Amino acid sequence: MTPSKPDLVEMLRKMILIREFDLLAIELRKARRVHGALHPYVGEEAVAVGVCSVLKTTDRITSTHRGHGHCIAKGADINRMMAELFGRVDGYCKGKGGSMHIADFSIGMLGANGIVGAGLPIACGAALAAQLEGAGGVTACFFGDGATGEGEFHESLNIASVWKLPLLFVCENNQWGADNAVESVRVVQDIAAHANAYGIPGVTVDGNDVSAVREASETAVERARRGEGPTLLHCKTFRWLFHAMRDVPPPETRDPKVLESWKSPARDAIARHEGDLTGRGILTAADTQAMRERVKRDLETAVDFAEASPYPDPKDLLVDMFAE
Amino acid sequence: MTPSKPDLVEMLRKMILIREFDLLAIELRKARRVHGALHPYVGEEAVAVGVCSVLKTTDRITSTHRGHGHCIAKGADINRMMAELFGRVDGYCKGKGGSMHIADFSIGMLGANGIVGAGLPIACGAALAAQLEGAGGVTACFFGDGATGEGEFHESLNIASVWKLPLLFVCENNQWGADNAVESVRVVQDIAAHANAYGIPGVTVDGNDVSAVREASETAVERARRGEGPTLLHCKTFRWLFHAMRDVPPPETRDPKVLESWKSPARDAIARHEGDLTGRGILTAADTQAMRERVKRDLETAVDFAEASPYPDPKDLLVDMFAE
Amino acid sequence: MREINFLQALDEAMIEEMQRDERVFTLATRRAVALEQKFGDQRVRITPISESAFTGIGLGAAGSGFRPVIHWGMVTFMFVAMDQIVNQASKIRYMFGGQADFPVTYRCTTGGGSQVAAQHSQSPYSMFMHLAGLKIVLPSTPADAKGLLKSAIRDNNPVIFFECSRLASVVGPVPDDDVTVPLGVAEIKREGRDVTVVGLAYYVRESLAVAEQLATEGISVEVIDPRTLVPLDVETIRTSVRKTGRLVVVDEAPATCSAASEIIALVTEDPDTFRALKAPPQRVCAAPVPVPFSPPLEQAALPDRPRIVEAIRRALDGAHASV
Amino acid sequence: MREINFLQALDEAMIEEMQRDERVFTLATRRAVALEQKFGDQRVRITPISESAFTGIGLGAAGSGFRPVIHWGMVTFMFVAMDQIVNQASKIRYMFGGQADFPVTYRCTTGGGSQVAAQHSQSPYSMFMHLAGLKIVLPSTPADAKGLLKSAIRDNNPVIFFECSRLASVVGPVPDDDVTVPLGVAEIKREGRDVTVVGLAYYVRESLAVAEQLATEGISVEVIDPRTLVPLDVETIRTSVRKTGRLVVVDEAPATCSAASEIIALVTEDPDTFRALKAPPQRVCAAPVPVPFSPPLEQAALPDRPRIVEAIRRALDGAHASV
Ligand SMILES: Cc1ncc(C[n+]2csc(CCOP(=O)(O)OP(=O)(O)O)c2C)c(N)n1
Ligand SMILES: Cc1ncc(C[n+]2csc(CCOP(=O)(O)OP(=O)(O)O)c2C)c(N)n1
Ligand SMILES: [Mg+2]
Ligand SMILES: [Mg+2]
Repeated sequence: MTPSKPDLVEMLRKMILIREFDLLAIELRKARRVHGALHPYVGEEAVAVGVCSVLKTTDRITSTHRGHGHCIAKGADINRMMAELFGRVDGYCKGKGGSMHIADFSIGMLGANGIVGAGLPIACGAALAAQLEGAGGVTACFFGDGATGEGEFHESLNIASVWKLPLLFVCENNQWGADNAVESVRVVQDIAAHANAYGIPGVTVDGNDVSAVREASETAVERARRGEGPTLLHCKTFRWLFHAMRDVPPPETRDPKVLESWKSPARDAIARHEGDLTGRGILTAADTQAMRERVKRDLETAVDFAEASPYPDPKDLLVDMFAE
Repeated sequence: MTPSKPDLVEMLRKMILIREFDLLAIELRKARRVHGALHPYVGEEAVAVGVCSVLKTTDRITSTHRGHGHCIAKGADINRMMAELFGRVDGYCKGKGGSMHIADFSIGMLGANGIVGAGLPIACGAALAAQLEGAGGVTACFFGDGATGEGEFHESLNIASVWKLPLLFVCENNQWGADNAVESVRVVQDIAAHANAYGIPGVTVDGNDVSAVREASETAVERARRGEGPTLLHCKTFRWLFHAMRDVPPPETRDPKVLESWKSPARDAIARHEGDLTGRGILTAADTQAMRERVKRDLETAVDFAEASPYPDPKDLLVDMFAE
Repeated sequence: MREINFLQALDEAMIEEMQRDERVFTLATRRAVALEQKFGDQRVRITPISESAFTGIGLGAAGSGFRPVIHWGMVTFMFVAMDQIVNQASKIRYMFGGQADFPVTYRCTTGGGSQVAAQHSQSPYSMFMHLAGLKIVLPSTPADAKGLLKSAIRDNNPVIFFECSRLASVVGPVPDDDVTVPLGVAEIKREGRDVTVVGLAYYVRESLAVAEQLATEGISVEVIDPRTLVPLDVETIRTSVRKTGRLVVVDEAPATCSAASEIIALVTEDPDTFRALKAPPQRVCAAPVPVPFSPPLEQAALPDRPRIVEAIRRALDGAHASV
Repeated sequence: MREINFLQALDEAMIEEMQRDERVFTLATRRAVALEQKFGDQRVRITPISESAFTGIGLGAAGSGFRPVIHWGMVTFMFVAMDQIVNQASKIRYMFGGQADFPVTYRCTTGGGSQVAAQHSQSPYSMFMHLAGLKIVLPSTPADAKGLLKSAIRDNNPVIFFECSRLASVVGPVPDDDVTVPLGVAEIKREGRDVTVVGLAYYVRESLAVAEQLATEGISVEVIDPRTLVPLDVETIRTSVRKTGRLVVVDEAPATCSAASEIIALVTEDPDTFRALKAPPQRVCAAPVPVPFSPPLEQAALPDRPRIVEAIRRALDGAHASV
């Protein structure tokens, strides 16, 4: 089904919001206003946005250590996300989780995760729940190319295929796992090739083409809703920035030519989608300009919201441990 | 390379010895003369014997919970194996290990293992050692169809393929993982299909044809010795008896027709190899008769050896914990 | 009251809880035939041998409104799934700020004594106690097994339910109506004056047998079964020790960083209980080795009645010594 | 003596041991550029993110004549490989009757204090201490880090080498010749009369700072660093407690079933030391929660100097109280 114009516009807005959110977070981290480790999603926005654009609020996702994009794409509130980075009580986790543990169960975002591969089994569980509910719900789990080295990748593909779970395995192949090029940790570069051994569809798409990601996701989601089981979706994209930062961003060690080419308007997911919408007359340059200003204002509001929120009271240290 | 006549004869002897060893162990266990849990290898003899027939003593293997066949095929001493089942000091593990933990590092048998899948990484380590030694050594790891559900199956295939480890992944597909038919735990029944995603050869063979297993193993071993990396060898066989027994063998719950057909001379690995050797005039019926009697005598000797060996002295409880 | 064995009691709890709440389902690599016939293969699922996956599945389904009961088989096998317990189950609620509950129960068998050697004879409860965020159950009677499993399944948190293998065939009275046993309440299985013995699982029975024997010598032993290790009913233990002045803890895990170590620390760091101590507290635990296969070695490795008696006598002598 | 930091000391140990013995090689998911340039990518290998596999690989290679040093990164990540440690590494030599040695060293970082929240701030040493069969190292100074890593690599058993993150940049004197520090020998980092403080890793430094501060009040604190948790030099600790009559253990792991619990149990169950105790032993450990992200919460969760001081004062008051 071709997406409606409002959908296409919203996809662009979310991609811009994700990018600006992470660029701002980096500045805030450098200024020591937010804490802990940051894993920017810059350059990979089309994957989260394309996949989540075909999910309902009641559908569920699991995320990774690089989770801000998944949160925003699934519809999380940037005020509460920002407050979490600031470690404040109005953050999604009341300041207990931080960047690597943002979750919003009310919109089916079952959490970022600091453990590579650990989200896949949890996603299988959410998909099993949807299957038992029988209401046609689906789950998408995001994971990186590096995560394909973990056993949970295989175990989850196998169980999901045996039980025909309504599940999208979304591999974000951004070419790097921390300092390691994907070529150095696997022989076969087409990650979709794993699907054959489980008897499920394996699809490779241009992860910087949000419409292509959306289309492939739609096919997989419809299949899952029909009860026909999971799909392995391999999205080829690129990590523009460093793997992770603490107090200061680490130096870039990758080939500048490769970086340049990925950042060029011809490959940048945002530039491409924006060009597409303006080219088709759905948006004017003025519209996208306004959109960008709106995003900036929303982010300023988020920072104000976060800073207005108090730090948790140390005497609440033991709160939230056990449910009644 | 076509095996020499002595090799072919030795393969038959070892298959018979493995079968008789396990049938005897069951009787000894029923009589409470040996202890713990037993996992008989009866029906699967051609896999261990075919693979190990192309390995040198300096090559290494890892085994499973169903390890007696692997030990004998690699050249272990049945006296010390039997003494281990009896829990005596002259057993391979001085009585500390029992059936599930027999090992003989002096012949490259790195141990049975009570944990499904756990032998694969250990085998990768032995293969890495061989690669670093640079003397052309290879390692074979045996694992079941059920073990293909474990993450270590995938992790090991991936690392071995990336590093081109001199390794044979030998999947003993005996159709069952404890009470579960292999069809109930995976969608694709050709386990060799996994190989593609790692860029390594995946070969499926009749696991009840010892010559076919030997031939496929030889190809894989030569490839490994040449430094070209691992092979996934999928051997289709069948578990004749129960999965495991403690004090009494559990009742058989599988389809009797299927059992019958696997046990028929047309499919039984021993009957087939024996028929082949007699048919080709390499052995006479009298020869095989003598061979069987010899095996029986050797096993009686093993039981005498075991019973003559004392139980460990409780005051040695703490011995063998740490190396100097 | 009718008598059934430990396993039957656990099966009854499963059936009753699955009848009571259709959000309860169970996963295992081993068939539970009766249960499957009753509730079908959707709610009683066989899984591939993929502990990491189905342990995480329990968590994901629990976070999505279900109440999974995951059976690992032996505790041994769960270690391939340890990440899902250490980094996910024990932390997930707190690190997400309490926004969701995770009512999942993980069952497994523990313990030695049946010649299955190092890997299949483990009792590693303390490794899970150390992880703030899990409830931990360890019953010693059929009635407690049933009542505690019901409470575990109804609890809104991840619970690890340990089932001592040597108790499987033990028979005892079990009420046939819907009786739960609360988590966090120890039981004084036998009252006594002279020494407090805290036993775990199989060693509650052994401690009771020893108490019976020593009674004939006029030694009065109080036997306490914590029943749950998290929450741990430390007050019942401290109160007893303040009365007897002597403590012996009996368990088949190795002593180092064990539940026994913790109980001794909790007792001695409490000022009133510390002052009431008349003798050094004693641990009767497994030898610091993987459980060996050979019967005489295995027997030497695990606690037994003579060693419990010795420890009690040491505690009583200690009394004089420490005057 | 020249001064270098904790990480530099560890790097030196790696370089020297790889030069000394060509059977030493190392695996990690993270590049060690200097080491790789020196020894090449065969002996300094990058692995896929497959902890189960490369943890088992260490064992298989060790059993085949090599001396692997496996770096897990954070201890957090090793839990996906826990089976290879619990069911293989800790048991493999004993259950095979001692027929082979497994000289493998597993390195990882531990601890909180840098706002990386629940999963990335753990100190689970006690979970490994409980497993009979592993040696466990936890250094607190650059010199000990270097000397102990050398001993770990030369040891013929599986060793887990914990590196406290907050010590990474700490600078101290390190001898530049080949000096090893033996496993199993604690060090009295400061002598004192009134109270024994056993600190672990980062909290050795904090305890020393507190000792300095309390000295001005005339309180004499003895500070002991066990340096290795297995083997644990319990005699040095007991001797100190017999002298001071008071014990405080400081560590950033949660208290339950911790190394601190074990040290208290080992001290109190020894008759002579028990009799010498003038006050209840004290634990200063992390709050029983996953380490929270927000700075004020994280600070509240972890031990700090004021809490160490309080515990020492409680121990000293306890003295009067218990007369
Ligand atoms: C089990 C585990 N091992 C190692 C790490 C450390 N680590 C964090 S992110 C990362 C790289 C992950 O690469 P990939 O899956 O491609 O995701 P990306 O960072 O590229 O988004 C590693 C090794 C971890 N978090 N968890
Ligand atoms: C990690 C783990 N999970 C579960 C078990 C229990 N178990 C022992 S053998 C077995 C079946 C294994 O099937 P397969 O791999 O096909 O080997 P087979 O027994 O058929 O030779 C199971 C589930 C185990 N030993 N280890
Ligand atoms: Mg990546
Ligand atoms: Mg099988």
